[in-house]
Amino acid sequence: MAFKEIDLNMGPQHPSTHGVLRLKLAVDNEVVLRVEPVVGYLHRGMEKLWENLTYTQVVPLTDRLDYIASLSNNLGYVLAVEKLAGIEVPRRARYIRVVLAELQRLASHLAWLGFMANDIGAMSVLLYGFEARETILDVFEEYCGARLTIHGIRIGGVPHDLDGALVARIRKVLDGIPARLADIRALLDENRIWKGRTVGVGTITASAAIEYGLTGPPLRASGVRWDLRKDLPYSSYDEFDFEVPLGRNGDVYDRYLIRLEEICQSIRIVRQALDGLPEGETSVKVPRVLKVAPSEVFHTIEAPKGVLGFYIKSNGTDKPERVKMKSPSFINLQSLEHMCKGNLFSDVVGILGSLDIVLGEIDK
Amino acid sequence: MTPFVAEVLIPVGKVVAVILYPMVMVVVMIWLERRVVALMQGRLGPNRVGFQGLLQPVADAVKLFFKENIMQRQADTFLFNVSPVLVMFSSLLAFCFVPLGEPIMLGSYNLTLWIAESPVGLLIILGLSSISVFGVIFGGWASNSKYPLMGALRSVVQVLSYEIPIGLTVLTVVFVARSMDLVEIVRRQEASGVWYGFLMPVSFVVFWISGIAETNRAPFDLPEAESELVAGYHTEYSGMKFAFFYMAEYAHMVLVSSLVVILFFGGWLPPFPSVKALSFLHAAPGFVWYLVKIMFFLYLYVWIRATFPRYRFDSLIRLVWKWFVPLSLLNFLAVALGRFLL
Amino acid sequence: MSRLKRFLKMAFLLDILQGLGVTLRLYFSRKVTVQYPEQVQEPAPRFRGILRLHRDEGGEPLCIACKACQRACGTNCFDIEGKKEEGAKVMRPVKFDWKLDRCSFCGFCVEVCPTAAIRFSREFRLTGTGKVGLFFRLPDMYLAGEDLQEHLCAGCRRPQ
Amino acid sequence: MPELAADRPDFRQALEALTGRFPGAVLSSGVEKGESAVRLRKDDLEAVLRFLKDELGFNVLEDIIVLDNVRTAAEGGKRFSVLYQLYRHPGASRIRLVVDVGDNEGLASAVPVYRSADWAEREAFDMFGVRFEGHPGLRRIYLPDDFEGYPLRKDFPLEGRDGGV
Repeated sequence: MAFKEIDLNMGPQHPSTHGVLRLKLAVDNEVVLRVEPVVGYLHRGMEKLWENLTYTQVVPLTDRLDYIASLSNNLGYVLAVEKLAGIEVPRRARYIRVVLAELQRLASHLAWLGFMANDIGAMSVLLYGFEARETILDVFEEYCGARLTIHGIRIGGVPHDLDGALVARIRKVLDGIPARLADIRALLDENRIWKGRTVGVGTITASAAIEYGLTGPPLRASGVRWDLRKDLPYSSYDEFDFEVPLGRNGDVYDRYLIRLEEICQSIRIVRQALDGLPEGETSVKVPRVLKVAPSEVFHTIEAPKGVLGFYIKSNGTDKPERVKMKSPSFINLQSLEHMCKGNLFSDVVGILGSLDIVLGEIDK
Repeated sequence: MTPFVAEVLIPVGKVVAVILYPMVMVVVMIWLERRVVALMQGRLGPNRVGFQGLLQPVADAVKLFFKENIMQRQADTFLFNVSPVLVMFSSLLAFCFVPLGEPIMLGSYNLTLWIAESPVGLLIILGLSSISVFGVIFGGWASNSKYPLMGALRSVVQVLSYEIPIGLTVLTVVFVARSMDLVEIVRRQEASGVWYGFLMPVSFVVFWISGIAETNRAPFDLPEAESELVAGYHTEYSGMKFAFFYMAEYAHMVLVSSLVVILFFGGWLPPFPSVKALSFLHAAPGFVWYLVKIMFFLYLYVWIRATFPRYRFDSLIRLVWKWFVPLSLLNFLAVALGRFLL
Repeated sequence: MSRLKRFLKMAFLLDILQGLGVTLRLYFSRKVTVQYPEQVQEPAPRFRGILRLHRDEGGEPLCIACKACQRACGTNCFDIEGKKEEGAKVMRPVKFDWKLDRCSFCGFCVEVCPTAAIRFSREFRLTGTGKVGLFFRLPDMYLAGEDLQEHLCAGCRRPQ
Repeated sequence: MPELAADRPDFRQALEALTGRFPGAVLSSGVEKGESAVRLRKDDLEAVLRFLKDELGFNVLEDIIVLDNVRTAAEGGKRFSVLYQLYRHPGASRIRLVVDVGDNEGLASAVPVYRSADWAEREAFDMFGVRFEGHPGLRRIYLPDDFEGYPLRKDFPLEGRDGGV
């Protein structure tokens, strides 16, 4: 009987592609032979828009890139502009930015935890993860009025100050998360079905991970110690002490454990930042029409999904000449085929979930 | 008791009752599942339609009834339409052999709370439950699209391989009760004073887990895995045909729960028969006890669904061939030795 | 030793029972559902709801049609025309068109407005039934509460 | 004025190794805002990339950025300049290679050296029309395959062509 390979279409409308992604799968009775991701369904031409907006007007647009972690996009772009224009941000603003960025990392990882568990079948974990995430979104709403597309970081500093009540509320939220996390870990960590679905699935070695340009938790799961908050510290990250969790065999289970550990580390960072919150201004005076001398800069930060980079070239006017965004999900998605080859069809869902990609950031 | 009533009215009444019984249980199950899973996830679940959402299943049924019945142009019309009926038919028919309680004396007439009692009742139920597999296969294959086809293929392998441990564990019960007649099995448990679930715990556990796999539920719901196969074998179905599949799955769950209750937990027998202090429990008729036990197992179904992730296909099959089949064989051996020695 | 312990744990389904224990405990835990139409969760004081124009105590509109917001807006939602009446000290907007469907709630206009005429309200029920409802003229910028909902559903064909 | 290349030790050492190995390749180099950039001749690109990766340990190609200098290019100057952001791990140092490419000139693909260049080059082709020879499957990544024109070019209208796809 001639061997006939089914080519299967997963997406763009599919329950577990985290947005509008289409996977062209060549499948031999559940065993995956080839995976070809097709992207572009959410392409809004961000980079073209950015060339026709002033530096400050671009910030709300960066919210819509990785809409699960919009504050990190704000931070990435704003730091690049500040480096380009040579703006020095007061220390209190840098601490508040660290608090916001790490809270955003918590919210992003909790959303990822819910999505991935739901893809592999543990539907209750989706609700537990999102319930914990809601408490963090309430803090963002309290701080600057928005929950998802937050636009909570401006060029030159932060729009509002962290007053006593808000700091107390953040501490209460931070105390609540470990308890909720313990429930989820009790449900999943040692569960034989969960381990059966994740241990040894979608493995990638350290050298292959670097070859594919993988960054963020998927790379650290293969044992590569690369965290920009430690290697190229920005926004006074070097003043906090936290560990960088590493995995051993780079499979879906390690990526799961690493992100859980990163949640604990982020809680530590936010606590240290709140304890050591220096006095001072929350932002420096930036001219309303910001003109930047012709120059170029490529600045990267450690976003929840991986290394998020912004290349900005200025031409002396108030509008950037060119803004290019280096998206972690865009690069991480390229290694999906390498990880899925030989695994079963249902693993593609688990591996895609473990990569934690967001299509807004991929398609720009 | 005129012959007309005894010969015509009561049997017809009983048949209608047996058809209505799973329907009512399905409605209860739909509501129970949505509420319990919701409460376990920290939310309230349906509470708008009717008191505490009790009319939600009715609302679903009405919605599905008025939904358009879409069928793929290339679908194989005959098989596409026949498979929901097949699935529904086999589940409902099996309920005829399920004894619900002690026969009641109506004057001189002995009203038996089941339709048919045959010496091979258990075998018939198992046979019927594997007919529903045909419905799933034809449904998935006739939809002529890739996801349902994969759902159907998965369901074939899963249900067939899980029938072996079910068969073996049922064999141990039949072996001890020396008969395949369900009523007889319950009577034997009453006579021996101990329920087979406690006598042979391994059989009970293996039967229960294989029963979950048999009905494509919770950790074994690969044939209809939402996050992988969109909706598995019933992706292409809509309207009342989809409702048939939906109801059949719940009816099948009720069937497996009642099997577990009858085989391992003494059908309609009140618990702790020998303890004098709890004799007030005997006051409630057998049927109520039967219902209480079934509700516990149905609750367990939903509880497991809310807790566990989904098995992957190969670990599912490895589980049955490497663990359940040898385990049930050894268990059968142990039971045989036990009976021989005692 | 750990191999035996692991085998025993697996044999007696310990991880399964632990999982069931967690869901059972959460079965009796506090429920977080907010019954939306009946219970409304009050948004935070700084919540960025729909933009509203404001009047000073004397009922005079604060807006002086300086078009700072029009320039600051990244998605050009504003279209403002101002006119200076004789004898009036300050210019007043004659035309103030604002497209809600283009607004990304970024807040630049609120920051840049010299007289704090335009501010975020805490109204988050912004669903309309047509593009007509999402287009605001000068008088509509002062609507709030029920008549704002009225305006949003302007294009609706269903009889009220 | 970009600082002199001399004051960035790791960059100076990389630059010397580079000019030593490829005499004519380096057209200019400089450090600006703490970032080192080297302008290369087009045809030495692949050899330099391989050299940087194997000998100097720049094992990650972070991003490929294309600039359309149609307005700013001097007379006769090349229209596009393609920038390669390289990163060395461990060691956390960065280098940017700049290569100028004419309007319909091709450019050697970096995929044989860095696997992560695959989609980056497809995006560059999709947005600017820069052709990369040797790329395993150079086709559009975002826009539908039958879309004419390259949107990120400066002469492509912001609001798009009316009646466009």
